[in-house]
Amino acid sequence: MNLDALKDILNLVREHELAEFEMEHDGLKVRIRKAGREYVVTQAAPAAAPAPLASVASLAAAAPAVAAPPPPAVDAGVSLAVIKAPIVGTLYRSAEPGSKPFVEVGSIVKKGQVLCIIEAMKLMNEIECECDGEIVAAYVDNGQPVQFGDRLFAVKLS
Amino acid sequence: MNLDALKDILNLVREHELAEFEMEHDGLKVRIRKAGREYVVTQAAPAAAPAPLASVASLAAAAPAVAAPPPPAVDAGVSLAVIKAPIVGTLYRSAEPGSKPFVEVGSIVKKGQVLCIIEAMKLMNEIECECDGEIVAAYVDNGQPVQFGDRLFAVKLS
Amino acid sequence: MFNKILIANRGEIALRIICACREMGIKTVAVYSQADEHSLHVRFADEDVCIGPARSADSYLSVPAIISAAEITGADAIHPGYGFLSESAYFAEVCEACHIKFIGPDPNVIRLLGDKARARRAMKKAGVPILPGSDGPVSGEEEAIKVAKELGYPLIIKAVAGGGGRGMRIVRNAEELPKNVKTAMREAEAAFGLGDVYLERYVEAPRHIEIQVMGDHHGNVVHLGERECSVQRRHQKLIEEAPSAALTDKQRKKLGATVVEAARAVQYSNAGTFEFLLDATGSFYFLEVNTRLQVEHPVTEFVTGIDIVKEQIRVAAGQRLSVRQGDIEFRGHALECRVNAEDPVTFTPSPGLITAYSVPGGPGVRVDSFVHSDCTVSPYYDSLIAKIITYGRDRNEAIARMKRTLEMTVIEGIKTSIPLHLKILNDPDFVAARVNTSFMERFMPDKTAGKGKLAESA
Amino acid sequence: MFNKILIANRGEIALRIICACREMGIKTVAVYSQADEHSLHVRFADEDVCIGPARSADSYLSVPAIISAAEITGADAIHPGYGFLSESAYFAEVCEACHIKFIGPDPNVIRLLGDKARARRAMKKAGVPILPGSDGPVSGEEEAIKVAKELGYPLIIKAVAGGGGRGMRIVRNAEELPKNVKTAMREAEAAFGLGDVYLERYVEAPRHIEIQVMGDHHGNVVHLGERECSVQRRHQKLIEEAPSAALTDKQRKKLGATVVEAARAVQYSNAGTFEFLLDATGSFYFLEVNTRLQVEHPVTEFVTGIDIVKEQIRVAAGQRLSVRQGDIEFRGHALECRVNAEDPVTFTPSPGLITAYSVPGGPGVRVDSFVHSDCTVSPYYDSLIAKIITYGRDRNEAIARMKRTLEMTVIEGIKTSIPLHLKILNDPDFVAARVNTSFMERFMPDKTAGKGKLAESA
Repeated sequence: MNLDALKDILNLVREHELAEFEMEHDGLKVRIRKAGREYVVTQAAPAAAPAPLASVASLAAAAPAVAAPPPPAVDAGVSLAVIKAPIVGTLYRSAEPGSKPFVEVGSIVKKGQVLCIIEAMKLMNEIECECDGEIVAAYVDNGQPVQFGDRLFAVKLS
Repeated sequence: MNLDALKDILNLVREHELAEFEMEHDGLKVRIRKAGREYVVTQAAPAAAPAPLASVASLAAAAPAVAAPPPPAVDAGVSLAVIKAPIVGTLYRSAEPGSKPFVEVGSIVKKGQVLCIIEAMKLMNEIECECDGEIVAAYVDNGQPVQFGDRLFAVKLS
Repeated sequence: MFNKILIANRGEIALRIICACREMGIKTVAVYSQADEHSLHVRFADEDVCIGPARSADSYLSVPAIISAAEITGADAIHPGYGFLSESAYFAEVCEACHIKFIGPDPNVIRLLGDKARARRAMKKAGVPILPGSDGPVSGEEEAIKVAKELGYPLIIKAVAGGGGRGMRIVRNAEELPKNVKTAMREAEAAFGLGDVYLERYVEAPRHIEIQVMGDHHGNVVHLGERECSVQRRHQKLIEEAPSAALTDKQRKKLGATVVEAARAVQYSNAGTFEFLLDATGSFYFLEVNTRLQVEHPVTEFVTGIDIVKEQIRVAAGQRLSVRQGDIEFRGHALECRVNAEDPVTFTPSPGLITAYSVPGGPGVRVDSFVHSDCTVSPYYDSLIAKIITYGRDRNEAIARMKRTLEMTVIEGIKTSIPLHLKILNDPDFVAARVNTSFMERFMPDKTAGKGKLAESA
Repeated sequence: MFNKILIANRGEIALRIICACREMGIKTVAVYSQADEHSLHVRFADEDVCIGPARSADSYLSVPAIISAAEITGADAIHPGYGFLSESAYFAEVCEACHIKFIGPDPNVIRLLGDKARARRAMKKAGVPILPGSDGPVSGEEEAIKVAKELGYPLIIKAVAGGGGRGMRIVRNAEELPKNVKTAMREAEAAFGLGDVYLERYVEAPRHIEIQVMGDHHGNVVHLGERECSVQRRHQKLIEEAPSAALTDKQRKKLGATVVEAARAVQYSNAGTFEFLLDATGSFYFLEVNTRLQVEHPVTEFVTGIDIVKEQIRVAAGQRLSVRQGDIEFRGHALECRVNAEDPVTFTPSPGLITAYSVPGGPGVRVDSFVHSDCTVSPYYDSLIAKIITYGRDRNEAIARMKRTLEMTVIEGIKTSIPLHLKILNDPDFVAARVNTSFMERFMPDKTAGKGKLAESA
């Protein structure tokens, strides 16, 4: 990630008047919080590489990068909501292979609208949006596994 | 120890213009430091009773009450020197049983004067004063064992 | 052999299973609730999956979450540990349906032995000594009165689906019977959704003796000797040992052979424990079968030298048992103390931050634990934080080692049961191995409270 | 039996001895230097005495300080551990003169076996195979040339008072001899105050095999089998094991019997270790006797089930050995890794604050250590911070356990030798037990540097 990319993100954050913005992609993690004036850019360790001799203390720090406040599947920021996986399984962005995704970044969504499907034990579980707004981020690609609590989408509340 | 005894000690400390005063007797430990305005009176745990489940951290705190800055047998305070045991052994305050002690509180001493004897491996080791001054405290009673580094006498430098 | 095993558990047993898998070169998947994300089992597994929030029902007890975790990670087997889903025939069936090997007995065996009345009948048929009682559930008061006349008093009413003392009632005379049958049925209905109860003769102050068995899918079954677990409080074992000082070699052989026969009769595979009561006259009575790994398996590992978890994995993968009965030698004596995060006097849980943790080494000491300095003991799960196991050439040496180990153990920040363990280890009756399931009562803050549910109607 | 034992040592071995004393109900006195005042051995002894400043010469090596500490505390015996004063005949004599029992062999036995030339003669007389060489010190160049003609090359020059490679020279041909004799004598004079040297045949890349013996004051001597300690760097052992894969049962019995005879011949009592070189043809050659407890004694404890430290205390108190040779059974295989606070590549010491410390449990793991989270490793003493010992039914299982144990060990804040141990454990030659005293060279950052003093003249 270069400085320009970071500037662009910061501009977007200002433009959209976001209180909080978080993005993770290819081991890079960006977290921006406006209220607390907290700007964080960390190079996250690749998920699959354990660090057997890192300290117990640093273990806590190296905990899953998605470490997030617990249960409610929707995290109400000042103006941003993050939709999290309520179950473990495989995520599908569209109803059938090859068909159009349920939503994409920029889609305007309504409460109750299906955002994606998580397959668990051969069952297709539709994940619905719990608020009205605009999709500003989609964290998980089609066909990828998700864990409980993983971030799926960010929605700018309208 | 009652309040009056404490007052007496504090008066002594003021009277002698001591920077630091430390005393341990029958499980009671008093530490007074004038410079840092630190007044401590603690009931020390009986030496023979181990506290098997105290924390490792508090272990450090529970370390021998005589924990003292290392080697030099004389600790130069602002106006006070503390003579410490240079060897392990049994302390004798006088040359022979029944005879007069080498020094007592209030004795005026000279550098090189014998303060006491420490017996180690049947050898009588004379412990000499390393400064001129007045004995203001004698920490160890006649016939008592001393460890390396134990405080023996406090000398107000003249 | 398996490529990747998912461990459907947490705490010390999850780490114990990771150790076995690593020794066998098998990859591991940890599952964890949000409360456990910083746990060592998550750190030392090759992969990990968050399966739900802190509440067990939504994470460690959630069959869909665990099966999904196995599917997204490609695990080909699941080790359930103890507790949670380890004795769920339903979970074992789902695993089977999903082509994931459940490391434990077959689902139908779990189901058979999980039903106390059916298990009793099967054991009786296989020649295992059982307590005189109704052969199956009683239909109600009238049948109970009829059965009780034959049995005599005291007797005990037990829920068919029982566990943990719920649905249990001790009855000392005929007058108390009708009321207690009703209460027990109501309790069983409330606790297990099944009101069926049965009657059995009640043994006063028995010893708790259990036999460890291992079976493979080739018809081989061996026993690994007995454990004595009489030191317990409200059915929670506190100190276990192997061998039991109460058994003669002859009894050990006989009981072992009986259990092996019975296990074979029900086509038992994998690890299991047959629990017995031993009364004052030296008679054994079948209690139940635990169709899983036990918390106290390390004492058996110490005296036999056999790694029970590795053996479980081997037989689940279709291999033969690595030992025959004749190869199994018992050597020395082992004790286990379950160190719980709880007040040693009042038994109230004591979760929180462990600020200092250190356990001494030396010969004959094993410590299975998941805690460390600066680790938080979660309030969501059971209070077991460490199993301290000691081994000696004889019982006295094992006890002396346990005492010095507990005395030199430092756990700060939370309260633990260690002071209670030390009291027990210094008790002359314990030292003389004069124990039974009532032994612990003398250490209870309030004796009537200590007797628990069983005492209420006594 | 003793009432109170003073432990003239520090670190893990002081704790190990405290464990043994507690198991036997004997009170303990810890001695410590000012650098160790917060050490666990001080905390867990019944009494403690500060005996001097950090420098060993003024504390742990100070005979008057330690004897005084024993006198003021009324200790009736002293356990010297290993290192420090453990092989000082003088210290043992002073103890005797002060009526304090020294837990070790008699002073005259320590003195005899501490003199390499005398020990060699005594062993030869007792029928122990020794390397061909000068029977005693050579007077100078001329005698050396004469002896060398009979011996042939390569040969090794050793200091009579030697140890740690000082005063040692390997000589590969006649031309190199005179110069090396002179250098070795000068080195020996400088290092030990005694310039006497002797010549021996030099064995290329031998295995290091040692036999553990135990004797009492009633003429009983037993051996507890062998240990293989070929994995060493500059005579510092890194990994030890029992049994050695290089010995047949027949060789084990024969060597054991020879050593027991020799120990009896010198009236050996208490614990001792007879070290041998094993050459490529299967011949053993006596090296030296360590008249004390060894660092690596736990591997022997694992395979025999015997507590060597408790046995030492028993025989020092005049009791008979608790076992006869016929009672000693060897079972399974044990490995020890010495975890040092040092850089695993450059071997430079790494003292400092340990910020996190955790070692896994599970079956077959023993950890003897004195460190814990938030503990400082002092720069004043040797770098050993933990001995990790694993046991398995066979060598492969012991290795697999060691690997998973080291992989799951967390030691933060300082560097440790664990990565080096893991490299060794994964080496195909190590796995196949193809090791000798040159094995470690392949792990050296700079091979010539790694060969140390011995290589300089080679």
